[in-house]
Amino acid sequence: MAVQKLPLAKALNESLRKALETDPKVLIMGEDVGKLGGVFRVTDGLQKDFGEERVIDTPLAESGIVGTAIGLALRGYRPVVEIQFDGFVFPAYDQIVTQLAKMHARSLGTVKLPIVVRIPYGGGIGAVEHHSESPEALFAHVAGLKVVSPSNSSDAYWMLQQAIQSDDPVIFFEPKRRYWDKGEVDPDAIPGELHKARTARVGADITLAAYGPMVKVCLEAAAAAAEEGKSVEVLDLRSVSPFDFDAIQASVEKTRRLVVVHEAPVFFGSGAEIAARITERCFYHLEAPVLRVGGYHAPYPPARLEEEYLPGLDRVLDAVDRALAY
Amino acid sequence: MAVQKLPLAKALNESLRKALETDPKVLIMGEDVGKLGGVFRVTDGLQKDFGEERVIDTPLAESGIVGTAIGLALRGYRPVVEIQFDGFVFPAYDQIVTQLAKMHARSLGTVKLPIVVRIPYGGGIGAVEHHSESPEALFAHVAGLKVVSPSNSSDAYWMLQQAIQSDDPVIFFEPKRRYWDKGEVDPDAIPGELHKARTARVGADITLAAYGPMVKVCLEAAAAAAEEGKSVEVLDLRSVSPFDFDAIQASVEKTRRLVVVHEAPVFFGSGAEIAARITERCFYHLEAPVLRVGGYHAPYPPARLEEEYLPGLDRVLDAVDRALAY
Amino acid sequence: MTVESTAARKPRRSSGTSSTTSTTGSKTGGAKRAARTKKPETAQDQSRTEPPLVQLLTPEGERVQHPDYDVDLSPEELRGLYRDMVMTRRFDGEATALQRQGELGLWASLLGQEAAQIGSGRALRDDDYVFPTYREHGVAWCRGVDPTNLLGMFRGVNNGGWDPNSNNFQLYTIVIGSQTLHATGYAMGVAKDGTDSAVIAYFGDGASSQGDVAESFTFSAVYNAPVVFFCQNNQWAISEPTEKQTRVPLYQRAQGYGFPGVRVDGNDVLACLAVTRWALERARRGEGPTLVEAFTYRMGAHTTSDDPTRYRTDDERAAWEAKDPILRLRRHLEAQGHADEAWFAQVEEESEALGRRVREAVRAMPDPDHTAIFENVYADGHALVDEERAQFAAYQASFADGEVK
Amino acid sequence: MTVESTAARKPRRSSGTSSTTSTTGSKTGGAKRAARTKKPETAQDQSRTEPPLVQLLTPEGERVQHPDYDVDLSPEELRGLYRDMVMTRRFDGEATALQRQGELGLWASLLGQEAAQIGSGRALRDDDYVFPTYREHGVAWCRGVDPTNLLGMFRGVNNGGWDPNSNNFQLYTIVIGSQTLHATGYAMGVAKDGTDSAVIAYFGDGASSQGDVAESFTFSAVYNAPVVFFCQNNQWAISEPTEKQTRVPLYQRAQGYGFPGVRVDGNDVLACLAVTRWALERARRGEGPTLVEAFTYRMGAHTTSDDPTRYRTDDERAAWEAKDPILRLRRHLEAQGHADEAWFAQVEEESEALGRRVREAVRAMPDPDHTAIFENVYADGHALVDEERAQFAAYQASFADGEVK
Ligand SMILES: Cc1ncc(C[n+]2csc(CCOP(=O)(O)OP(=O)(O)O)c2C)c(N)n1
Ligand SMILES: Cc1ncc(C[n+]2csc(CCOP(=O)(O)OP(=O)(O)O)c2C)c(N)n1
Ligand SMILES: [Mg+2]
Ligand SMILES: [Mg+2]
Repeated sequence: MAVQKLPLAKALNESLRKALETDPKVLIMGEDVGKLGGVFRVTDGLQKDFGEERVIDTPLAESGIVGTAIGLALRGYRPVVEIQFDGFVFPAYDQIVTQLAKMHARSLGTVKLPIVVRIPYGGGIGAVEHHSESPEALFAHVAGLKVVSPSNSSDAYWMLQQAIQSDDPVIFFEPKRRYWDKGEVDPDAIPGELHKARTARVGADITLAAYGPMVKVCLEAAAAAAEEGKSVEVLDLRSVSPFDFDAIQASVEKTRRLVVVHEAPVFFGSGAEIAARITERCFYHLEAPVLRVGGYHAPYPPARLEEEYLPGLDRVLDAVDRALAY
Repeated sequence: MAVQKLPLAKALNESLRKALETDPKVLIMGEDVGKLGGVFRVTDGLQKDFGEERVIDTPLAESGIVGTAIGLALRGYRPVVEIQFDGFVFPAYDQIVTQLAKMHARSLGTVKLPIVVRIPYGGGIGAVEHHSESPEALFAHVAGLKVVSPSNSSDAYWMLQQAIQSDDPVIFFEPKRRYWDKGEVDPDAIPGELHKARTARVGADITLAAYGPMVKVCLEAAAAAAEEGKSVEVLDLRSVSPFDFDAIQASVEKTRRLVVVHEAPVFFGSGAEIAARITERCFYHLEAPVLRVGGYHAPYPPARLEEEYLPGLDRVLDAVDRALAY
Repeated sequence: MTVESTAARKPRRSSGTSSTTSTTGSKTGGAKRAARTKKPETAQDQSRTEPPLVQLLTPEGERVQHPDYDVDLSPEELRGLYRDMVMTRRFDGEATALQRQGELGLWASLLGQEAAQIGSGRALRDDDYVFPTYREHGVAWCRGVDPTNLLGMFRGVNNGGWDPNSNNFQLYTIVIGSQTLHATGYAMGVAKDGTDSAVIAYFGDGASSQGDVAESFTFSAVYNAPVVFFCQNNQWAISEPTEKQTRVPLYQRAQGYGFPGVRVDGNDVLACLAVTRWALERARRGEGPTLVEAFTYRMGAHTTSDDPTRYRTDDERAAWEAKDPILRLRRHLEAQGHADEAWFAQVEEESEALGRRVREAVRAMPDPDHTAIFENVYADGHALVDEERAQFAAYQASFADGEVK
Repeated sequence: MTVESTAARKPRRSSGTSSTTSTTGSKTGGAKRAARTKKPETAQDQSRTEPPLVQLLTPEGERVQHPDYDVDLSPEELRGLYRDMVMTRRFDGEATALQRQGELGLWASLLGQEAAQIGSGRALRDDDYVFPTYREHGVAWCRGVDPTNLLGMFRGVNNGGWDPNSNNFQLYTIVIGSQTLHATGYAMGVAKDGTDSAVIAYFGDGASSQGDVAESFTFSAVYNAPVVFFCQNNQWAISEPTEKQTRVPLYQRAQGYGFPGVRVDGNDVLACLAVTRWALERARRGEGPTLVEAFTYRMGAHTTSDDPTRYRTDDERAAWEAKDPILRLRRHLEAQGHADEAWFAQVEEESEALGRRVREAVRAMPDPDHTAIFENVYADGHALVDEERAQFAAYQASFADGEVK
């Protein structure tokens, strides 16, 4: 593969292809990942090229998918599991939190479970119930799991490579409404570390921290704010567990103001953890409380309300203004 | 029942008995809740007195327990479900977050699911894996659920009454290591509101906020601190979803310092949400960042390490000292 | 004691042999050597061993007898079933069209499954209770749910737009399999109440693999709950054929849980009616659960988002077209002289009127009020929701002149 | 086509009739009228219809033949099985004693299940892989896992104290049923690797109700995975008798998933060996999964925390005592002249030595280092864990003189 502009979904597809080519132990498992190539075509063409033994259409049972992936990992395989939509990961939640997350510790380090659970997540595509949720906090709270989310094609490609190479279970949240956004992927680049944040835009007055689908919104907000003379720094956090608190701290020590943006409900969400920790780390630096922009404490609404529910440009700018007003 | 000093578990038992007596639609369901009376004897004697039709030993399948409870609620029953231990709620997690939490909203308010899910939670009893966890954050993040936890016998009795009367699903976390602690229960008292905090000890210099098993530790810490001349206020939060932020705010506006204490891991835990919101509400009042004392980002450790893992008197006092040092 | 299942000694595919299933260009095929000896069966082998279906009406419209199941319907009742199927198909077609026109975000068509749904739906009594998936538009029709109500969720104005208790028809359930447990619990409640109502739970061949479905079998058997599990095996779960879910016919699943399973011709409305009625009667008599597998076919795409050309052939669809549920009843009505051209034309007209009504109703369907986000999250209220609702209102009000929100 | 299960027309209990099951002082019995007509069967009826077990050794020690299953063991092999069972029972008894002495926090005794575990455990090859519950001390013994390793978790010094790959014996799994999926996945991997190893998954009668177990049946059948599901039906899941989990014998469950199920006398070590060996051979030959139900009895409490007097009678236990697995093999060895008093005494002595060794090892087992909390949470490290470890160390160091921590 040469340097190419690829949609995010295609970047993931190329990344999976490379993993299948490189390591015979890599397997793809999930519902409709075979001939159909997944409902988002992320696994398009892979079963055709690597066969049904490596790209496996599973029975419709998420607990079974993750549970058997654990068994395959115990046998030396590296399964990459696809959950069809965010809202369908919960039947597998028990296997993920009680088995996948804890088996390495339970075995005193003798067992490793290099499993990636890919979850297309978030809203903005006009879908029906259970197809637009952002459950990352429910995994980040659980020790033993790593949680990441790329925001662009290059990260999609590389972070998935790194997640597959990781000996820890990684919950890989894919920003489904960005699947069609194109970005450059350089297969020969030297990627950044999986769990490090990236400064997506340099600024001086305030920091916006986001990951996955919200990075684009934050960059747009920063551009809009710039027109009003406000210099906004945007951090693409990339990793939720662990968070790169050092990077956030460094930025906040410079800008002295922080707004965290995510689609997931604010209550017990990522913003809470970041606000709590950064306030502790930067107590004397902060000119304003860390503000949070995110989903409401309500089920994800029907499609015709999602524009009101999702944090958009204006809600982010509103928070920026409120933070700057302190 | 007259005014009595009862162990917390017995207060719950009396509360269930009263509910069964008062409302023929109340059912008890769970594993071993019948003849055995539950592994903690919280349902002791109830099947004998109310019969197998109302106190139901279920097959060993937590998803099935919650799922059939939903069906029974749709038929007009008010099931009180027992999950045997915290770590065994996860097979039911899908039914809880995608069905129990959302059906009222999904039905535009036409369907009500008055179900109580009782979960003995937390550590400190020297148990094996999966028997000592504190997963409340995983439920509080999910809209549609209410989450409460009593700290003493009187609250155990009354809050369970109120939870059963509530038309919303309530996740009722019982502090299992306090089951044997005795406290007065007055069956004719007028109980406080289910989701309001209670000032367990009045103080002036700093606020400790806790719920469930940690309230006792905080009270002990406050007593110890008093000997050193520090006046510590202790809030028993009682409810996690919703939190009584008004009560915390009022206390913090007075004491200007806050430490949140819980057994659950700190990362993405209750303390994060409280710290974030109270810092926003009380930005100019706080003399110190809100500090958090809780579990580490690690699986609950084997019994011989739990004393080190659990927030104890000394760790709470350490946080008090750190907060006061600002 | 040993029980041998029909498939026990004939594995459908031997996972140890590398190239049996992946025919095209396997680059790095997983298995290194073929230690396992059994040859996998082909799809042909499988269909040869398919068990016979309960059938009362052949694809040609001929009425046949079955030793165990029967119905005796008046011409009017037969015409009623025909009308139900036509109306349902017309409604379904209109919804598909509305999706293409952008009026709906998505549609899950029941095309081809009319007999399974009308047959089972018409077996129900008013006091029975239905737990559907997301595709039971025909059953909803039988229950008297206004078809336009079904569209709210697909249009994106709500997540289910009717009161389940108005028609004893629960909301559509998207997370597959979940509703089988709700049905079981409801049936446990019916039994506790001492009434002789019954409950029916719909689910698909794909859903049959979910743990929840197995648990509902266990609970219903142990509590002897009056519930009928009605599995529409439409051969596909999105792109996965039924053989990805089971290696023996699905109706046999029930046996291991201690209740009977029946496979019925799902394109035969009379057989579906007869078998469902029998199963419901068992439930009413206190004989517990039954599994009915309606062997049918999803003629359309999984939903309007799906592209079935990627995974199945036209031949297959064509073969099933010959078994069309509506056509066969029409042939029967014609052969028996139960209906004439005028009557068929009138039903056609009625169905067109339904199409128009649905079209108009959908186009007129208002978007929900923005604050609906915060409504009905809780029955008894929640302080945080109140706080967020107020913040939201204030924020929206800040765009006073109807600007961007 | 219809399949009638054995229980299909005989509900075990009719939930509609209010007072059938709650005999004592029902105050406000749920059901208002008895609309359902069937009389529930009593426990007696049920036991009368229990299917016969595969048995090769009667409780009296008599060797009997079975048409389908057989083993041909040398006297030495027979003595080996006896020794295994005695050693296991002695170890188990010692652990129970150690719990009473406060050396262990908890113990889950296998008393009564020695034949099921040793018979199945000795059927395994070294390259096979075992997925146990928390009670498979006898199987662990067969795998060569040092018995003292099993005690770490019950003492509270770790959550599983051995490397699963050293003996192809996975860690104990407490969340019931989960491990059946791991076993299935592992078996899928074995098949992919093209070797003829097999996998065995243990679980209990209670666990059989978990959705995960059903899903493991589905996956193993669909992928034809070389796995044996070994269910020890010890009649109880804590306080719940098996009838709370199923209304037909558990081995029949397999049938509905397309693979064979067998019920074996779980107190007959020869039968357990023969049937498990047969099932493992099926797996090796690429014939897929098998369910073995070992019909046995939990002679002790569920765990040392349990009080079985609350829910079961001494009579029941006494009846099972007559079927003791060790006694019957001893009778056989004696009758056949395969072993003399001296030999039995020597085994007894060996077992006493094991008891002593275990006792001493447990007492000498050190508490884990405090920082073990932070070890092995991740294989590749995690910034937050590093941060918390450092904070913890600093905090502990602040109590410099070994004060309270
Ligand atoms: C738990 C869960 N996993 C995945 C999905 C996504 N999904 C929706 S429908 C479907 C296929 C269901 O097939 P089947 O049960 O046969 O019903 P059919 O659509 O054929 O009527 C899948 C995988 C879901 N809705 N729920
Ligand atoms: C998911 C889950 N729910 C509940 C428990 C608590 N629990 C531990 S053992 C047990 C009974 C299991 O019975 P069975 O499967 O028959 O095995 P046995 O103990 O009889 O060997 C229960 C309910 C658990 N460990 N896991
Ligand atoms: Mg289907
Ligand atoms: Mg048991």
